[in-house]
Amino acid sequence: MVPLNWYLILSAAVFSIGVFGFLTRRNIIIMFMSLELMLNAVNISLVAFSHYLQDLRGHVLVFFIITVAAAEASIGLAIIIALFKNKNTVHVDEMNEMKG
Amino acid sequence: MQYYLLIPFLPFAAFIINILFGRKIIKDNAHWVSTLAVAGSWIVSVMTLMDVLSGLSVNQNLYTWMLSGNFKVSVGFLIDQLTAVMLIVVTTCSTLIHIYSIGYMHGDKGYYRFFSYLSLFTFCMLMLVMANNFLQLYFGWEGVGLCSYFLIGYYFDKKSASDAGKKAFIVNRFGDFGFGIGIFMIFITFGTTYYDEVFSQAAGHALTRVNFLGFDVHLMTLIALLLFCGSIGKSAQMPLHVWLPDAMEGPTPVSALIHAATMVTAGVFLVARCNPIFSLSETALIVVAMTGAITSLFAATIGLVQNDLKRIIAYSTVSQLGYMFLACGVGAYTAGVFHLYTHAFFKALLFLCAGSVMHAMGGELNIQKMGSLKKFMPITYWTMLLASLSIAGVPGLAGFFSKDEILWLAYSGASPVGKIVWAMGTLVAFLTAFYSFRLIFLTFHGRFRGTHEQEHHLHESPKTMTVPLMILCVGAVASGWVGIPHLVGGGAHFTEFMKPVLGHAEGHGTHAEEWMVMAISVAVGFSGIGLAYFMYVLRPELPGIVTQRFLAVHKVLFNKYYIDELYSFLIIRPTIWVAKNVLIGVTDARVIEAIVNGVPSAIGGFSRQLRKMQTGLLHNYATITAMGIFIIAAVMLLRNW
Amino acid sequence: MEQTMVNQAGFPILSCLIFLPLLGVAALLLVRRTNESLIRMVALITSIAGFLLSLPLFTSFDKTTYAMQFVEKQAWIPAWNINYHLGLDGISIMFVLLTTLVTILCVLISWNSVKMKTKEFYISILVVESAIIGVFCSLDFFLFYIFWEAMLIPMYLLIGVWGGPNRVYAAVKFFLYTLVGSVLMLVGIIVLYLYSGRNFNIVELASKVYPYDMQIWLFWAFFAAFAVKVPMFPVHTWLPDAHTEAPTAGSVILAAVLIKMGAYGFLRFSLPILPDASRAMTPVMMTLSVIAIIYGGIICLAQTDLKRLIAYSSVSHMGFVTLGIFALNTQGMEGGILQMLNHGIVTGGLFLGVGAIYDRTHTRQISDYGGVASVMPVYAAIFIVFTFASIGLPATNGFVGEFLILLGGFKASQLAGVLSASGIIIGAGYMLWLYQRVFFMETGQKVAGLKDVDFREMAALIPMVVLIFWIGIYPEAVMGFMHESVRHLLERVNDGSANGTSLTKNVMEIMK
Amino acid sequence: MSMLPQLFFGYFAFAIIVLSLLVITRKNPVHSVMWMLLLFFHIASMYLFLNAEFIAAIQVIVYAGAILVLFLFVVLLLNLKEELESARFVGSWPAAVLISGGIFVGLAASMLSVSLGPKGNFTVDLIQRVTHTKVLGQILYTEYLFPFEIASLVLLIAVVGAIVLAKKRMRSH
Repeated sequence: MVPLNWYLILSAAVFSIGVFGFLTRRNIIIMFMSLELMLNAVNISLVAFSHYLQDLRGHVLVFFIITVAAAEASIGLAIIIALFKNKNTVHVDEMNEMKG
Repeated sequence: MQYYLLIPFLPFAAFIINILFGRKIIKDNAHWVSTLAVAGSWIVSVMTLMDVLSGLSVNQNLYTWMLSGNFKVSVGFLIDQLTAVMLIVVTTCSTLIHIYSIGYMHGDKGYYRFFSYLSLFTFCMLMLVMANNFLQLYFGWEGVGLCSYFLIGYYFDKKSASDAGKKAFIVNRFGDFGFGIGIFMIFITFGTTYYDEVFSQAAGHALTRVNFLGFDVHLMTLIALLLFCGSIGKSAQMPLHVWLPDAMEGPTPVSALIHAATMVTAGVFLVARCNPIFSLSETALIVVAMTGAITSLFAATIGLVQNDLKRIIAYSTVSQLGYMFLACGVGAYTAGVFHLYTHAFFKALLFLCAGSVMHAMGGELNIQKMGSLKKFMPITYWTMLLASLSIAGVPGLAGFFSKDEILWLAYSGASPVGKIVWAMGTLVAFLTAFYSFRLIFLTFHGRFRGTHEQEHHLHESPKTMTVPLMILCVGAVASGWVGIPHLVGGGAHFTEFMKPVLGHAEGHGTHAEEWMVMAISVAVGFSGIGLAYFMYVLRPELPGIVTQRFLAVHKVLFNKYYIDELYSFLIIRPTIWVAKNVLIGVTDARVIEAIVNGVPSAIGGFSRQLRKMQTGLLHNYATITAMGIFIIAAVMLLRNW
Repeated sequence: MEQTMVNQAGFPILSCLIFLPLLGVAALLLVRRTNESLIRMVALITSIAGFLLSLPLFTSFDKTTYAMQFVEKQAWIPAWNINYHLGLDGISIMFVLLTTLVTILCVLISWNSVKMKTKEFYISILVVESAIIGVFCSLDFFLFYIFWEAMLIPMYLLIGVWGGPNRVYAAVKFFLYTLVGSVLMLVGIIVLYLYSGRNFNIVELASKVYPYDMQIWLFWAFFAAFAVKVPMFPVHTWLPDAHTEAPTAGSVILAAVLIKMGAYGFLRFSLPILPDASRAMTPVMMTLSVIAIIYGGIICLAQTDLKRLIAYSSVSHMGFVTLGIFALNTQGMEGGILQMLNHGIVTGGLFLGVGAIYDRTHTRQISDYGGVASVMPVYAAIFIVFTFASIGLPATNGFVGEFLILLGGFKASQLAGVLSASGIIIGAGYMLWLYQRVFFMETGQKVAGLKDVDFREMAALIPMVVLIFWIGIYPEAVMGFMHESVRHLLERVNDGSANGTSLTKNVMEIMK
Repeated sequence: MSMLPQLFFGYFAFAIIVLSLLVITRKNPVHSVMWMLLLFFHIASMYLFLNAEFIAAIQVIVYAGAILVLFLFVVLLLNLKEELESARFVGSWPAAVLISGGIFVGLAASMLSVSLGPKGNFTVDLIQRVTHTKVLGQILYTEYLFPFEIASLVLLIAVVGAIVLAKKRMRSH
């Protein structure tokens, strides 16, 4: 039997990799993927908890996370397209419209 | 017995009708409405006088005007001897002047407006004299001030006229300031503002002292002097006399009615009405007497050198009003009111004559440019001459009796300043005679000094103007006969009549002294006339020489002692300067606004610094967010350990 | 408290009054924006209906009791003990009536002068009306605060959208000033709520006893909100800007009812809820009032802008109001309440008048005028009534109010009475000076050939003239409503613990 | 006791970490997407070990099937040629290493101290007997009906939003 902690450490590792990707990549699409990575890391830990606690509510949460991730991806990618049409780049360090 | 209500409300109805319908419907018939209404008031006033003579008096409330806690004031009417006399004076003068105005104002574009104002004035003046409480008195007081404002500024497109109206109102407000506080003190002391209740309680406070603004003062002196502030303003006494000469900017009938016969005497009326209060304070009486005497002398000296026809009469009015206060101040209220009553006739007459002269001269007012008008306008000349003789105190005429009574009671009365004010009053009598006849001689005698055009145009005034002159002339001559003193065989009916209201001032002197006082006043009157005759008829070059000799004195007198300039320098300009440079420029702009606008701009400046953190780069935000998460997580962990 | 729950109207009249303007707004939303005449008619009909609906208040008000009348009470947010609680007493009733009347006049006077975004303009006016009525009717603190703040938004728009050249500055200033004040009040409300066991009921709050120190803090918290609104010296500087830049209707609402909310706040909250603190702070409040009277008056003497002058005169006149209220005696307080109403009528009238002539000349500079009386005699006659009512001439309403205030003020403090009486001299000075420069003297270039007021403008101005004389000659018609409420309020204020009294005396001693 | 579960876990954990690293380090986004596809399959497999068949299924269908295809579309739509020549990371990546490393340490430390509470009713036996999909469905449509409806609304809004966003920009060009 695999201990719960192993799953959790795996989840933490994947999450950290996602964070690293999000913080370092210039390409906004890859950043988006890093985001998905982080969500998946959370999902792993949730499913693992659910299994070890014998409680299905973790799965329900995962289900919702996937739903939201789908919605988020569609909107996010639409924004990326719109952004690319306007700025002709996907590099976030070339976008600073929000500069105060 | 409610018909007396018609006295004030007839003119009021006329005012309402004229002001609402005058411009479009009534137009040039406005005088019918007003004149008939005032004449109606006069008839009712005469009936009222008859009732009062038969011993009747009225003190009745119409309705509650103000009610707040224990403060209750009604619109109410008090009719006693004093009121009855004032009613006669007001309605008589008003009626005659209404009639006179029909001719004088003929063809003026604001005809209806003029008559509306006159009616409104009459209403307010009647409310003033008929009031049975201080607040309604104040109502009439301010109301006549309002009408005075309107009528002085009647030719409002002239700057000088509108300035004069404004000045009159504001100067009066200075007096009303004290008057108002006087009413507060009366209410706080007596818990009421009704005359009967106040006067009946006044004696009980004869020795009361109160703390006023930190000073320990005698209550009755305080109240009396505060009320007297109002009188000073309304009756143009020193130091608030400055508005009256300027008020001559108004049409002449207005000067006659408001600024000679009625409104300006309201101050005297107030002092007379409040005699139970004034009598309780010797200090207040001395102040009243001295104010009157000084003003009287002061105005008479200015009158000596003026060249403006109406202003001379205006200064004469100020001087005569001083006389009335002098009388009240020595406790001779009856004499003061008697002089008020006779003065109304001869001074109104003087003004109306001046109006008649102006009418003929095409608006010219400088007496140096007149002369020999006698032959062109005989009625005006003779009536004006009689009025001048009356004011100069020629025996037998109205002015003689009232003036003599004042001087005698000043001389013989109990007042500590009686002798001083008597001496001043006698001097004033001389000056009065002199400048009155200077006016007569320069205007009606000698040769004509105006333009040919004016000379060609000279004519006697129409009937509507001369008839009132003649009626008033009868008053100027005969009105004094109701008060002929016992000394010369008269009944002194006026004094007897007024006794219940005003009391009786006893003269403490022998008949010989009384004869002496009378002789002196007659002598100074005649010598004044004589001097004027000498200087302006016999030796016309003399005035110029005297002027040259006393150039500085002449200049000071001619410029009215520079009082206007002094006020402008001391009060008006500093106030405006403070408003402009301190309040707007510093307090509002540099202090309050600096804080109000400074706080937001300080926040704004801080924000501008803070804004630099916003790079707009997604990575920076993400990094900071991640660091935040890390720190929070770390804190949570460390706490668990 | 149960016997106070009466509503003699038989139907929720106050709710109807509050929501009727909103009904008008809904109707306006349906009108096409190009159809301006219909928009104006809808606004006019709504405002007239509101006025007619408010008349039963006047006729069926019971003058013999201080209790709240026309009461409505519904649980609103029961979890926090918040109620929809409305009612009127003798202090507030007149302001509801004034509001409904003034709205009609505002609609009338804006008839031709508002040419841009007409629909939004009238919507704003009706929303302001609704919110102001709500403020005067609320008996629940939470509800009160909502109306208090709700009024800000349309007013901000009225100034900021339809105002003069510098309108945005004025609007923002007005907004921020008021907001800063009311945020402090919110804190005060919450403190009261928590202290009193989660109670927002104003009537009940006003019958409890609070610790002295807390009262002092709360007093200043409320002061921040109310003094800004009044406006008292030294937080008055928003008023000249707001008045000057606002469109005519905005100025009229501002002058006639909006700034009354501040003084009303003192009467409804500060005095009855915090009686000890109010008594202790009387010297401060009277000092500020006297400063406002004289300061505002003297500043008027140096103004060159018509509306700015009248705005500063408002500072002076509202100084009289606060002086009267904090004299804490019958004459002063009744005079103060009456003067609030008077100031609404007179200054409202003055702004209506200025608006009427501004529509013709498009200048506010006094020096551009002169000789208006020659070309517009009827207008001049109406305006002089306002002028003299402002000066406080007997037979106008201004006299009754000012006299009672000065009498009350003099009773409370001779010095305050004497100093503020000098405000009457200054008042005569600047108003007559204004009148002279605008109406008298030679006809100015911009004035020549102007048309006199037409029927519509007369309809807007005459009601004010009638009220001026009505209240001036028979003030009991209005004051009869307030006697009982004022008596009750004064009993509450002057019947406090010994602590407050002694402090008042101490401060008085120091002042002397 | 067999070592088999640990071995399987070891493989999948190793693969998931390596694949994750590959996803975030590839220069060409198309490669990233491809590696991610593989990653998702591995995750789905891992869910199977944890008795979550339905979740594994939607992981494949939604994530691998829908979302990644969407990503691929976008990548191809934008046709990022210059991407291959430009720098991969932002300048401050060492800081990111520190932060993400710190987060990992923190998370791992906290995870190591996790202690489970009382267990629930959904034993492995039960799930295997009734099937995972049915059990999950029962919970979803009873206890979580309202959030479920909201989730559908979120999706609807996302659909509308995506269309509006993409379309509006198109028109403005």
